[in-house]
Amino acid sequence: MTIVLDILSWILLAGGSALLLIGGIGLMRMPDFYSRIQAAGLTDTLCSIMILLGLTLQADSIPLAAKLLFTLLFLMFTGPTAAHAMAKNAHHDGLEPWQSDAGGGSSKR
Amino acid sequence: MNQYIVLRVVSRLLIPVILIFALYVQFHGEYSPGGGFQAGIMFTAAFVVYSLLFGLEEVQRAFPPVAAHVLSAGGALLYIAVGYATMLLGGNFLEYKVLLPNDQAGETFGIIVIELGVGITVAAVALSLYYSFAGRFVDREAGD
Amino acid sequence: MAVGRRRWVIEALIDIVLLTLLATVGIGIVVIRNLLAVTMLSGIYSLIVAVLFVLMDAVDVALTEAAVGAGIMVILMLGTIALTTREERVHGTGHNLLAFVVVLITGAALIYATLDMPGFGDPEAPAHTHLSPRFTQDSPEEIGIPNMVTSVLASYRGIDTLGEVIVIFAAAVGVLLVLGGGAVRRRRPPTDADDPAGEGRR
Amino acid sequence: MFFVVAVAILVTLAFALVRAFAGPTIHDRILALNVVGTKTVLMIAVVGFIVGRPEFVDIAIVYALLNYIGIIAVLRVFEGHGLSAPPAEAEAGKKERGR
Repeated sequence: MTIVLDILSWILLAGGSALLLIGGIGLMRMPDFYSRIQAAGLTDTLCSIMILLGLTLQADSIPLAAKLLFTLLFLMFTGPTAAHAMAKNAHHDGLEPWQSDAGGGSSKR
Repeated sequence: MNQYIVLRVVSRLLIPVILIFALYVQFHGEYSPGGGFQAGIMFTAAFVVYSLLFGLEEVQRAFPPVAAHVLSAGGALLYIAVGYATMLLGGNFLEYKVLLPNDQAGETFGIIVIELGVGITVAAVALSLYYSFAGRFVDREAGD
Repeated sequence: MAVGRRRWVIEALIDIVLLTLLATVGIGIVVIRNLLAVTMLSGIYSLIVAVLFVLMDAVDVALTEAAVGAGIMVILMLGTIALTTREERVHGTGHNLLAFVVVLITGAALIYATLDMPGFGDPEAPAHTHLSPRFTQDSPEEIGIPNMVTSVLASYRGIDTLGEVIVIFAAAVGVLLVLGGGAVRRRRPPTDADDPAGEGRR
Repeated sequence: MFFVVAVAILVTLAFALVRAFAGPTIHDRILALNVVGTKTVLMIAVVGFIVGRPEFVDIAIVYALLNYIGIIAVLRVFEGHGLSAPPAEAEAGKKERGR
């Protein structure tokens, strides 16, 4: 039984780590703010879910597991909300999305 | 100007949770990390986020600046009062074990009370600082 | 034994990487002139420091750093920026050789002084031979609560903590004297005409 | 296994720091702060398991709750409204609550 839980949690942790790295690379390599927030904001939520669930499977007591699940719940509320607010604020501020053809490249690095 | 409707809805859900978690940190400080200082700051953070999204005036109606000023002295006075109480009961200043017949229970009781005093002072002080900074900007904006 | 050794190596590696990131952030704070960006970086600094405190088993300090660094410090710094300016002004060339030499000498002296200090977690250190054993061994019986940090702070060092509370109070008095109480003056008295159905009052 | 996760988080932290330094606009830096915040929550939880004292999760909860307050404050100041909601938005908030 424990070996099943272990394997499941390892799969979750490995998947979460992969998503983390993908998000990090996206955050660094994407050409403008909106695509960066896409990369970071989307992977953030799923990798938090996977890593915290993986840790919950390793928890040895009920209160610890409950606290990890609470952390997960709060992250699921705050993460997307913050991403939404940042994107909306940037749009409100007049930041133009980057376009691959000429023009509109105000925020291109 | 309805920019922050999502933030307002989510924050309204989260503010009670922050307040409850602050109380947990305050009164669970004997068993897990935490205590008055951390709890006071978290308590203030809940009020700050409400003010950020609903306006300073709304928060000051719930927690007037005068109350914050009085409570920031009140917490410290509660702490000192515990010290004098122990002296009246025949111990040294802040020697909690004279508070209750059982030594351990007395110590625990004294620690809980003074942590409450610390928490009240820190929360009230942090909130007054926030009022000072935010209120000044509101005044300036109205004056322009 | 082998497992403990491996864990030690892992912790040391994480420590080194985190400290490197910390130093980078510190340099960034000094170099960058946009004060909003500096506020972001100091937020990042306090987040990384909290992880380091957790690694060093200083849970209560980490919680304080979490509450203060994420909750209130960034907000107060932003309040200052909102009241003043967003760009740091540079006076002169920004290079002062004398100051650099003084900082270099002081830093070298401080690093030299650390050579005499006991190593991190050294069981023979003076701090671990006199008071710590008494606190760690006797406090559960004398005070009766499991978290020794709380018993030391609130009971053994109760007067010290009282002093800290008074310092916090005095700081608040100082800020209030400089900035004012911050009560919002109502632009107009609220009347029922503004809010006929009493919606605002729930 | 925890170590692998910790290394992944550290690498991501480094990427986010690069973004915080390079970020051409202030929005990129706010995004970097947010990313570092969530990664710190995960890092504290994982480090708690590595050093074998998983009750550190309390701190992770504090960060999960408080991190986004900083983001809201930054956005608010960035708009130029100081540290509290301007009257117009406060009115909108009141109307929502009345419903």
